[in-house]
Amino acid sequence: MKLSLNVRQWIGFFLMLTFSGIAFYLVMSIGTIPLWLLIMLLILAVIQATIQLVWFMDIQQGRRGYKWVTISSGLLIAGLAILYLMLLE
Amino acid sequence: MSFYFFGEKIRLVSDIIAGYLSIFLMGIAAVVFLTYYKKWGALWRYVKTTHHSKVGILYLSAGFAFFLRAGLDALIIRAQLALPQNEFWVFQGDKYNQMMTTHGTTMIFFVAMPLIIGLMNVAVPLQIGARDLAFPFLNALSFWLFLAGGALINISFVLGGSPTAGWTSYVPLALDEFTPATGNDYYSLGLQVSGIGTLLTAINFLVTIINKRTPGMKLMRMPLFTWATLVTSILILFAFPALTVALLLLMFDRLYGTGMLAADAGNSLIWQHLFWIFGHPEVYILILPAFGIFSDVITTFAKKRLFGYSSMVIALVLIGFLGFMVWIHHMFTVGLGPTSNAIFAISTMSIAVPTGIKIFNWLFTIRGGVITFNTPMLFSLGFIPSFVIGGVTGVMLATVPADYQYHDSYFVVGHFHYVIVGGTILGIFAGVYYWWPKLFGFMLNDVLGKWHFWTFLIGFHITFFPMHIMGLKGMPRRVFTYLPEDGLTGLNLASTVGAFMMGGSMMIFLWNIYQSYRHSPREVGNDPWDGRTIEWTIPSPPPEYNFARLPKVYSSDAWWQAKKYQNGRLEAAEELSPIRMPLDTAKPMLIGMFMLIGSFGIIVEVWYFQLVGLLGVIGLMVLHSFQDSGRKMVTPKTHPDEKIGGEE
Amino acid sequence: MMAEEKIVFSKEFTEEETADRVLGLWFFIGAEIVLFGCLFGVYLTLNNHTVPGESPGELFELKQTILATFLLLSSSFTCAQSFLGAKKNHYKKSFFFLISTFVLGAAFLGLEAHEFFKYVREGHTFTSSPFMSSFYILVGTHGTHVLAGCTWMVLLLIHLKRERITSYTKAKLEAFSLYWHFVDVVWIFIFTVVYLIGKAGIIY
Amino acid sequence: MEKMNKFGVILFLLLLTGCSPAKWDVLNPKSSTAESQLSLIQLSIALMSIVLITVTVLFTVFVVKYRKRPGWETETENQKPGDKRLEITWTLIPILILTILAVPTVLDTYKLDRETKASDGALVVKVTAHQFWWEFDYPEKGITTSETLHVPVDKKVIIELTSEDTIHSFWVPQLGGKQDATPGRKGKLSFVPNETGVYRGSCAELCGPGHAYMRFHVKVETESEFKAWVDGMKQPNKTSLTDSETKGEEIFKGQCLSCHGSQGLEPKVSGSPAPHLGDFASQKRIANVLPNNRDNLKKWLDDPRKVKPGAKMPSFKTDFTEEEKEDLIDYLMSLNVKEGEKR
Repeated sequence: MKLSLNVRQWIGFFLMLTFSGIAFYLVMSIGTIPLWLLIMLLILAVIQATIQLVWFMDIQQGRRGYKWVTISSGLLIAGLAILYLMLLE
Repeated sequence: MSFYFFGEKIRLVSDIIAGYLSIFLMGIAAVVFLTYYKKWGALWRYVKTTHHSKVGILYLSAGFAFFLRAGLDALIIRAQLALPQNEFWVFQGDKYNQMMTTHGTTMIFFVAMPLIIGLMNVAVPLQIGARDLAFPFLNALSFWLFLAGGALINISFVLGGSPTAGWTSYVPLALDEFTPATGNDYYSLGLQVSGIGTLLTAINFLVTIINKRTPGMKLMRMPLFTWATLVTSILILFAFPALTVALLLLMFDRLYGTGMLAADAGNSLIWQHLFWIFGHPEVYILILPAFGIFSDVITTFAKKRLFGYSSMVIALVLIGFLGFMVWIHHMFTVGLGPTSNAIFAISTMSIAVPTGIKIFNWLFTIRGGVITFNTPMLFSLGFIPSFVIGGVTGVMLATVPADYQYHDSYFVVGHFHYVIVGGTILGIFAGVYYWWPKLFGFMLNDVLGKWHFWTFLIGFHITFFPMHIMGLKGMPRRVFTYLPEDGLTGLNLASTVGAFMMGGSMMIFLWNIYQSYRHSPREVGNDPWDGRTIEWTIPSPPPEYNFARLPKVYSSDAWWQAKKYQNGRLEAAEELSPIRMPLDTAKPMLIGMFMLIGSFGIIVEVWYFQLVGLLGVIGLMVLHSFQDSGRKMVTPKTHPDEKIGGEE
Repeated sequence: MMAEEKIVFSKEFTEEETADRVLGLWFFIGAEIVLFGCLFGVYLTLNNHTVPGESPGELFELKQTILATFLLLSSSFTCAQSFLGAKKNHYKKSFFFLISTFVLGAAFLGLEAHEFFKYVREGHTFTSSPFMSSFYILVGTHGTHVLAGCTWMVLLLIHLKRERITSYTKAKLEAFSLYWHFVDVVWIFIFTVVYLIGKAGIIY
Repeated sequence: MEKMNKFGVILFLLLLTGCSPAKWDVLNPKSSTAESQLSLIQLSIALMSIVLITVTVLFTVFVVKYRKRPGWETETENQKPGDKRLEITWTLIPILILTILAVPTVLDTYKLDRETKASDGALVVKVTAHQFWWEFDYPEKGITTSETLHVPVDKKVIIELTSEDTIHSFWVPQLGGKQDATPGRKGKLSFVPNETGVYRGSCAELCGPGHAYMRFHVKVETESEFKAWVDGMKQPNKTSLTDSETKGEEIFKGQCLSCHGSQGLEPKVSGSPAPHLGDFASQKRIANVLPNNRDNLKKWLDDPRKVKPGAKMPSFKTDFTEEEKEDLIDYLMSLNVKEGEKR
């Protein structure tokens, strides 16, 4: 069953709040971050971003392919920049 | 003699006085000219315009004005370097660094880029069958932001000194600890403002090319110049934000006392990374449109279809992609480790493959053709061997251990001038000669054009070929002099002679424009070169809506096909109907002006200028938000020259 | 031969004009990704360039930040709802949710301003260390985007009030909603990378 | 036509400079590192010549053959708009050529890096770049000098680079390629010089107004000469001074020593704000600009910044009387490291 955009946005909204809350709770209760928590936090952030990109930034008209092309190209270059800047230290 | 200007002491020495005098005299001359020939109205129409071809003309003329300025800098540089331990005027030490920096910065950001963007403005909408760019207001705004940025960098010379740290502006040298004069502030603000304009242009062209093509103009039917514009716009889109961040850090470090780029507190290499993440794609931003121009010109004057159209397109896209993956080759000597260096050496070399494909495809386009040697074609033919020299030295520079020898020597100076002058500048001239009749309705004189070409090409080789040898003889770049015992005198003298020859060649070009304006026959018709693409189907100069009826396109080289097989007529894709055109407005110019005032306020640290600039920009943008629905409904009439639709 | 000209102010956008705007905004967002990516890179590089007495762990007040996060995430939701309302030509819904978005965005800005003032009062100013500078630049650039979004919303509200739902206001709202969601995505990463990870510190 | 231009230019230049490529610094290596770099340069030039010649020949043939002329009116429309086999050929051949070049490039990159890192008994010199002079510190020998770097022949030298102010770059074309001296970072470079002689070096990264004159020399000596020089550096400069030289020494101690170190007068500390003048008299040029003689030295003392833009040294035009200047110059001209001949 395909959910309507309205329902999906409500779900997305609550998911995002929950995930932020979980991330907050984990950090507050565990303190210094071990590797698994780091990965966990990043995954939670990526899921939230994906919810925004897919359910909230949902534009039905126009050329939708360019959305993903632009975002992935931007991320590629941003990722390279971050990688090499971090290697400096 | 000296005076204070917003806290900056300005010493009136001979070169500064000459600067003021020339600004003053040129201002007077402009006012007299405009009044005498009653051109104020025409100027005002250009200021208010948002139409792509007029904005293109604005870009081209501003670009050429900056070309003359940056060329003058080049002649000063060459005069100073003509002889060992020469003392030409005042241009040693800091003053030489000012000339060298303005030459590089202006040539790249305010000559090559605007001339290329100007040609894009002129040709791209016509080539894809569009009435205008997607966002005409934004297009005009881009131009005025570019002009504001260029003006900032150029006036700095008479307001306390130009930037001095080279066009790459490496920190810590560019921080106020080592260059306390305002010059580098002008650099950071000027490039920032014009960078915003360039970014907006890129978005504009991307949307235009993707959304505004005429029916049937599939991506793989677009002329190569339009393809190059598409790829270039993508490069601009993703490269310029890195420069924006770098300039932001530089500005905060210089003006607000932070220490992010300082060697002790922060990290100086952040600048190099960010700058080259932008800087290497920038090189391709300059050369790809030139590739596009050459493809279009060569096919026209060899009267032949482009050899290997699809591989040409793939090569363009590949070069664009790889352009982002090679920036470390500017930093081989920094010491980032052998793995980094080796990876980036290989990625750099791999760019030679798509470039090679392009070169051979051009050669095989010529093969079997019927070549006429008009001026645009001469510039395109001159490009091939010249650029190949620049290309092979580029591969040589990619071999890391050998690059330890070439790096920052005159070998590199020779290399990038072969690429930029032998590629971009020749491409710009080819494009200007090629599209001139479309823009103005008359041709540039071919005989003078050929003189221009030969003097320019010979001067170019005499100037830049010796530089490779100077590099191999141990001459570092950006030095204002050398010693007699270095054995560099003959080479430098030859180079200087060549530079002045190129200067003379530019005078021939200006003379050509004047002569052609006076004497060339008008009414060249819509297709003076027997062209292949659809910009040659409409009258020259085109009406403001370009196409009364949009054509329907069934192949690449649609116009050529139509001439061969359809009695020289293209099918129309629509009936004549009123066309929505944008309104003229002076708001873009005013936003540019307020940006200039605001940035100037930041440089001289005067709060009320900053406030005026900020409020002005925001106010105008708010105003525009309430006026952006205005359109001009133009009812077109078909022109007798129009080649779209059946015979009327 | 002369073409006829007539100037009109139409509050209807063609479908083409709307599509152009949306596509243009996508490309703008692509550029913004690189911009924020570089700012993140600078921040992560200068992360440990601190002066004694300041480190992310000692500085950040997470409780306030999670509140700000909830505000901004909610504003993203209301913004989406506002656009959804506009799509269904539901003026009141659209207007209400847009005002809510504005209020939430403004509240977020208020919290951020409060946070910055607190740091400055404690002596951690823009110039006190490269770490602080890069922090202020990264978070401040995001804040500037929120501020610009709020200004944009004021204009949109006026347009909406005057024109109700037309293709013209819809196009504007569509472009804005894309922008606003993107600003939100950036905040998610600032919250995670700067605040959460910064507060806790990483075990290597 | 272009080709003729280029040949003309090259010929013209060779006549003008009257020298052969064998004398160009980079093509005339005097160390292991520079030799391996040259071999890569030669390989790349050879490979690239193939490309250049192919393109130029094809270009010339096509332009001449297919020019529009009476009798050459051909139908261009039905010709093939592409040829997969040809296109694959000129994709694969460049890949092949580049692979031939890439393999030694990568190998050499790692080899150079290994050589630089392995310290096996090498002479380590800590080089600190200043605006606009070089400081050479021999931590194992306990001596510091500037302007001329002395190294023994046939022995590995490791240069450890750093900078005091802006970014500089250390380049001695005949001994090997360059490395940046970045403040707050360590750059490393190594070479084994294989022939005695004096080689020119310079700063290759723009570092300010005096960049052009930020030069130095590398003197490659035999092992015994080098030992003698090291010993000489550890001795005071001279035992017996003339009257005026003694007066000059007093002025030097009072006015110059706070910035300049000088061998024998003060213990040499690295990191002093101005060049060391221990062997001033043996330098060819003052501050790498003017030939080293009394007149020029006076010019320099009067207005250093006029001679060398951006120099940090203040003007002493009004600080000294003419007589004092003469004494100081006498003293400076006596500063020399007499290798092995000293006390």
